[in-house]
Amino acid sequence: MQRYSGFGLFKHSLSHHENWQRMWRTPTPKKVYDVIIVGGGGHGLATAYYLAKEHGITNVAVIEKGYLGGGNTARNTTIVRSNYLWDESAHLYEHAMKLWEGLSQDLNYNVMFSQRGVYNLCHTLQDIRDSERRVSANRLNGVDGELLNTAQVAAEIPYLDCSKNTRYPILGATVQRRGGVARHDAVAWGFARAADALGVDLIQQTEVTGFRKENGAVIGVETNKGFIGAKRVGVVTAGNSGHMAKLAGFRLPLESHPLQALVSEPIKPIIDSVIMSNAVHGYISQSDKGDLVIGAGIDGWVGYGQRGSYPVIEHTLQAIVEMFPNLSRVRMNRQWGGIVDTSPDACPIISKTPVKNLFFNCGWGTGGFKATPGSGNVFAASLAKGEMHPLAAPFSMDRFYNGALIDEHGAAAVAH
Amino acid sequence: MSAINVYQQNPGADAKAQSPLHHADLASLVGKGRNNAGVTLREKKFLGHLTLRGDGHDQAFAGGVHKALGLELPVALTVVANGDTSLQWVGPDEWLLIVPGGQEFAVEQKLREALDGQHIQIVNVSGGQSLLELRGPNVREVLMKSTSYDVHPNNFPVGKAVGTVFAKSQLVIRRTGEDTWELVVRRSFSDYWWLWLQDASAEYGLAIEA
Amino acid sequence: MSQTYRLASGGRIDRSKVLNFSFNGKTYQGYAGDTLAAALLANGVDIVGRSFKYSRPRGIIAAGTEEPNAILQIGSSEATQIPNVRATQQALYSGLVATSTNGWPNVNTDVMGILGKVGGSMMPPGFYYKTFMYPKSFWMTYEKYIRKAAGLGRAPLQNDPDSYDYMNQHCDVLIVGAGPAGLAAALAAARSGARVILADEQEEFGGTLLDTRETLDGKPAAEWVAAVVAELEALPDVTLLPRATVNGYHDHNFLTIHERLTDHLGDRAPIGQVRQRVHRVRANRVVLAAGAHERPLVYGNNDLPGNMLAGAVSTYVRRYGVAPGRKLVLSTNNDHAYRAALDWHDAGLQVVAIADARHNPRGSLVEEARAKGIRILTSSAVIESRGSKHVTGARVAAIDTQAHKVTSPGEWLDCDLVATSGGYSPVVHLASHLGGRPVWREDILGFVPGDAPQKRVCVGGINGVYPLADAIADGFEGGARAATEAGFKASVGNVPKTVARKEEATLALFQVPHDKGTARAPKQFVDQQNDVTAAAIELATREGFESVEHVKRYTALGFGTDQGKLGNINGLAIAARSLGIGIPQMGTTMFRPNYTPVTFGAVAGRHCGHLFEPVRFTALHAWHVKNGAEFEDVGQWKRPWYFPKAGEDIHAAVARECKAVRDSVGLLDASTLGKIDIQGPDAREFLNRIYTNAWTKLDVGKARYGLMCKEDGMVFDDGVTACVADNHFIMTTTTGGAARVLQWMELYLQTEWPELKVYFTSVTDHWATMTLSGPNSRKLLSELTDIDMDKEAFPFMTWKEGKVGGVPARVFRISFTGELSYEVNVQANYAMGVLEKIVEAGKKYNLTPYGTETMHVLRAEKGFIIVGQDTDGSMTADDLNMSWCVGRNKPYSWIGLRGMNREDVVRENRKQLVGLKPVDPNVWLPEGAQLVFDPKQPIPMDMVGHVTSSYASNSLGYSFAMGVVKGGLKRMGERVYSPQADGSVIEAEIVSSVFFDPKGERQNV
Amino acid sequence: MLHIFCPHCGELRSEEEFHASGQSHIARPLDPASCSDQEWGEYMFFRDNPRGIHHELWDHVAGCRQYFNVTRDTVTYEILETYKIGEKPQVTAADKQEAAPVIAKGQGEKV
Repeated sequence: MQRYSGFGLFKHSLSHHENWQRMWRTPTPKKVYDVIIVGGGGHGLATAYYLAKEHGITNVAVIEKGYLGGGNTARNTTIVRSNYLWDESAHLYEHAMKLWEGLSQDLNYNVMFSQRGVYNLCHTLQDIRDSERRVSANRLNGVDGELLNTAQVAAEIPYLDCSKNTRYPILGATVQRRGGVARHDAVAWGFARAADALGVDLIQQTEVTGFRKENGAVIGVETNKGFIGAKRVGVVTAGNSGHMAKLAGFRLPLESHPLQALVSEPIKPIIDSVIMSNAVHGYISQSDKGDLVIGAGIDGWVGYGQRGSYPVIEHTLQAIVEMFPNLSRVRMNRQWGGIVDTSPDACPIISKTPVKNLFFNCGWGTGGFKATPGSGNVFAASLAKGEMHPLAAPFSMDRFYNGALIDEHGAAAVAH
Repeated sequence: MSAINVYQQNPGADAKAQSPLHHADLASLVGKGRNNAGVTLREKKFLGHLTLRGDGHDQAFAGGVHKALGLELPVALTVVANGDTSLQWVGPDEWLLIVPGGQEFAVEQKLREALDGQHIQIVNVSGGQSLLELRGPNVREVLMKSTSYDVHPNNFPVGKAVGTVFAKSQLVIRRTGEDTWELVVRRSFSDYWWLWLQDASAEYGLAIEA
Repeated sequence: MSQTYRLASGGRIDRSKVLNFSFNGKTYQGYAGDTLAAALLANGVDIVGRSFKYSRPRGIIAAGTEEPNAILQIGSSEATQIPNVRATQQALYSGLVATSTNGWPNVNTDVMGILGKVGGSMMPPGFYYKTFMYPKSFWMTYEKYIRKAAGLGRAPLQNDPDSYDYMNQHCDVLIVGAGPAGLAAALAAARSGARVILADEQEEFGGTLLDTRETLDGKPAAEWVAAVVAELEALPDVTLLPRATVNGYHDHNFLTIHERLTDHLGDRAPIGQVRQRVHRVRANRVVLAAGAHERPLVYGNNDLPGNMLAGAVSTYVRRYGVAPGRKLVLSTNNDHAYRAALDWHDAGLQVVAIADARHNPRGSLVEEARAKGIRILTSSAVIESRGSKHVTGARVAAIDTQAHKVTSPGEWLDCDLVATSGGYSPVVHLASHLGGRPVWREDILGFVPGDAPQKRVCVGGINGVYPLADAIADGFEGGARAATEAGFKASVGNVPKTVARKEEATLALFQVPHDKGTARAPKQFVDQQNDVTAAAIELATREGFESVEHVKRYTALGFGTDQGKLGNINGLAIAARSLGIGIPQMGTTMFRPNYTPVTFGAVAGRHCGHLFEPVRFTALHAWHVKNGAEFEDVGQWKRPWYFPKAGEDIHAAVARECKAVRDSVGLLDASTLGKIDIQGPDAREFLNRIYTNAWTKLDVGKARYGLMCKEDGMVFDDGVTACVADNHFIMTTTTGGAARVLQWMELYLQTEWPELKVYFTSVTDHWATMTLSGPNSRKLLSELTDIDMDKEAFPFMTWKEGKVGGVPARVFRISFTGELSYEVNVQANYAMGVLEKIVEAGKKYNLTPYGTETMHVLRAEKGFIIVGQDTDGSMTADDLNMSWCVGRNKPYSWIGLRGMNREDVVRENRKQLVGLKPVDPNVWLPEGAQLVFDPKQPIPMDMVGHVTSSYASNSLGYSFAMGVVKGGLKRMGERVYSPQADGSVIEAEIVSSVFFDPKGERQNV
Repeated sequence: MLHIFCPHCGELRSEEEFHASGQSHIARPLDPASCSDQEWGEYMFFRDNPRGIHHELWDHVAGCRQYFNVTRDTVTYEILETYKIGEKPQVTAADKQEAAPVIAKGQGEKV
């Protein structure tokens, strides 16, 4: 792998950048792989990378129906945090957070992970209780978190309307200072390049159309370009998980909903951190390019169209203007939608399935991006050993039968 | 004891009463504001409001209603009136009956008598809602700012009544005349509507009638 | 000197109205009818900005919405700043203040420009992915500087003084674009009687007809426009919206139009006027007549001020009477662009030469140019321009487009304006917002809208129908078809006569070859706003970015505020050539709203500030305000939180209120609780199915507390329901749960159990509820009512009818405080009168109004739960120690029963609700604090529960709390610990959650 | 924003008036006690979530307060029919496969 550095950049500038290598190959699929990952998004590419790097399994293919990182990886608002309420999720996301903190160097690819701090605003007394509960749990789990009062919030977030005149006055906020944002495309490309360098085949423009089974175990995948054999298959196809499960012959406790987001025109820096509000219902950050990156909740119905309904956009900008009245004259440049697989308890499913040797990693809802390295890491370990990694075990599909849900919206109601 | 508790809840005209928009003191605003206002607002307060539930497909039900009120059961999205009494379709098994204030108890009794033996519900909701009448050449524009329902006369003839969204909440819009409309508002939301309507009609001018 | 570049005559401007404006601190003059861009050009302003990556000087390149460079800051005061306004779309008004958004110290002498020249070579696409990684801790520092360079304009630092609103529109036919095709379509549709909306983004209708050389019926085209507009205006059901951009095409023919009502008058709307309005349109049929955008050719230094689209040159000359230069060179691959040279020539200006990439062009416009003696170089193109801050020359050379090679050394022509045209791209954005992929047409070298399920018709330039008469005919036909499909009898109109012309095909040329090759040639810009060059696109494909979305994302092509209106097709073509595939194989990126940027405030509409969301008030609200209440938001309601007296803080007020209730009597407004009137012979059965406990035997006159669960067995609401007659119940729900519970009950009734004979009607707003609580409540109420208040006659958990304060009431003897309590319900219109009588009579009992905070303390002393505070959607009745409220033997398998019997839900050691008594009676456990058994264990700690409610109680003399603890019900007397953020640990004893009057003697009096 | 034909009001209304309530035709087991944990979990949580034809439950909350069924394509968002509770869909995924392309029938018509 051609190593990236500032010096390398200078060297290449002398040859007018004509000699940069490809970031990844375009391989012809082999007949059989040790592991096939279905889905070339961030999570799938991370899985392949950690399989090769940490488990020495390099006879791996990632099969992607479109282009790498073209699903939700390319469509999310890039927030990274780990301040989840319940132990199971806090441990999983904190595992991811620790990987984020060294990811650029590990991949030799700058994913621009920027720990600008993530604030969750409190507008009601119950918000304060829930926040204290979450911050207290975070602290005892080794996850950083603070609960701020209104005056502290006002001092830390300029232009946020902390007056008593708003419809739902701000009573405080939690902050995770290690949280922040990253460059979404770079995460996919960085993992792809690093995985490719370790020998993983990244097979784009190839759609999985079925799973071939023998004696209840998967032995490979049918694709629009032919059959590819595999000893184990991991499916990481956010927005398409239900469809993949159907092909494999079972159902999932998931619904796929549109999740919309929007950006403003680029403006000079004015929002320095990530600010989210559940009660008013919107969140905002500002990219390095100057775009305000804004999102809110999901549309209420199943939709695979990568678009949702316009009122969601209206409500979102009403929330933003309510929080930051000075942004009213800024203009929305572009809106878009992703497809999020929502689970009943707002937690992912990282699980074995009724089909032997077929593993699913799905149901990340609105919050998958932040977990990317952690999700790939524990899923790779699970695929390598054939047993779920301890951090992944609580996220088994079984919980929807026995009732051991990890209800993240029930308690903390933090959407992202 | 009867299977249903029917209760005279109205203390009579002597008791102190406050309509949902009492706090706005509309009376003090009469005659103020722009001449030739595009919108004129009036609160039609202290009327008797009854929710009537029953099986609209059952002839006996329609017959009983007719017997008690002298009104045909209105079909979907319509309101029928007889003097000061109006009956509006709300849903396939739900109607809103509005009678002059103070008559709600007697009318409920009359209806119950006429519908005796049928599975119905009649609920006095007079304290919980009120009518706002909007009149004038610009009411349509105000409604267009407020609801995604089509209020063009082609789609909304006189006599039509629809439950729909209105700003950030929901209410019933009834068209009672060429340029006269009624909003059926819930008491707890009435201040919001009052603020909203003032704002939406500002550019056309708003006049208040008592 | 003023307006040096203004032509002596011509244009649609009003020369009698001189308007002063300022740009970068300098005052200039323009005319009414100018755009800001036209006025700047008239004054010879070349440089309007600096590019964000390389800091290169940039000038105006277009005359419309596709402009990538002239993105200015506008605003004469802090509060009215508007970032990123396209000078080409901003009407000039008197007093307009504009500034460039980049460049330091100013756009003319920009220090960063030097850096751009030196460092630029180190900034290929994706350079930031390849560096700034080491040392690890430095990224945030690097980023600080990167962010400083980011962005175009700036947000105001003060709140917006303007307002915005919505207008919900419905129409039979919405026509997007009022150019020749759109006007014709509108006419055909409107004449049929259909409801028509015609919207156009420009200041006036007409589109290209406002600056065309062509005549209609032998008269200037603008006369036809005026006649059409006049006819449309006279029709009753036609809505004409100029200055209104259709920005989004959403599902089921819902479109949004952004109308700028006052932006042409000033940066702040006149008092009483709305600045901008969003029309939310539901259209039966949509006619897309959005036209086409001219593409520039991509050649060396094509970003230097003085390079301009050919069509823009015509527009400035003919519409605004401005010549953006003196000596013109035109570089084209098509006939249509010859207009620019002809218009220039007709204005008495010098056309140095026309470079036509085609071999032997013979079209009518070409011949017209030849006839005027204009020099035409065929098989040639401008391959680069030169100049430090403005074009001083253009190098024209012979090229071989097939081999992508320069075939002659060429010559440098002196000029100060290079007009460029690479053909036309239909504006397919709106047609593609719903995912319909556009289709490449080789004959017009452009993408046209593909098939789509939407009920829409595309007419004119968007279809690649460019000749004027054809576009008008297409518009008539499409407008008539749309109206017919919408149910009207429509016919086409008469197409006005135009001069017949021979027009030859456009040659496929996007990037002009350069003798040095792409990577080493002077920068050839594809997307000027994002500083994306042809070399960058080639590099992206070389590095493996082969999909169009990858190329876009890696290079930032098309990510600007213009969303690549000029650059995208050129970028695609360059990537396709680099990959050795065709443009159709390459495909386009996704098109998403907005077509052009829309003000946040306009999208938000009036739903801001005091109209952000409804505020709900009870019938007694005015009294609370008068008595100094502080309010708490509970759902949309404002509920009194506490009633402080002068000098009291919340603690003092709550302590006083609590004491008053325990010692004498308090008054609570409980009107916000959800109330549902339930009638029908199956009412009881229904209650049995949706409550966890049994209702079969509840006698008329009695009331009962009930819990509701979802199918998973987790508690989701609670409340008291009273039997008011055999088939008639009044249910209460939590304040926040009212609507949710009713909807949920209807769901089961309508979809699961339609055979049950029962109806529900909300009476939340109908009844006002006043709770009198405390040992003196009976005495007080007795003074006001005709109800027999005797303890035997009116026992606990029953209700009575009677008059209170002369008003018919239903009084429920139930208690949420543990004290003797009565809830008085009266028809809400009469509540204030009753309240006043109660307050008057209560004076001698020190009747004290109390709010939610006191209510919370008093109920917690009794161990009563608040759903949503002591529960979180993961708690069963058993977890809450409320098994007494679960009718496990009811015949019907009620909602929640099966769910609460699942493996994990019947597990031992679940978290259970208990009382918590801090060992130090003066220490308050924070609500939400986590609990552990061993505070000395290392992190991550094993958390065993948390505090749900916590208070400093004055009745008890010690602070106390409720919380959930693993296996807590079997751990009475054991200790739990709560490690705090400051390092301290609060120790508490697990106790019964009933702290006060455990035998219930106080309410049994 | 979707445009939904309410079979009770007999009109097309904007999505804002409605509340989507998930997949329809999921009958509550008649004897929950006899269900295994797995069966009960399937009833509560597992859904078809199809790409394509989907039968779903909507509530006309701002209008007639009635629940009804919608057959909608989850990819194109086209509504193919709406019908009352207790009625059967006229358009199903099976039909769609046999007779592709299906002409959108029923949007805006009573079924």
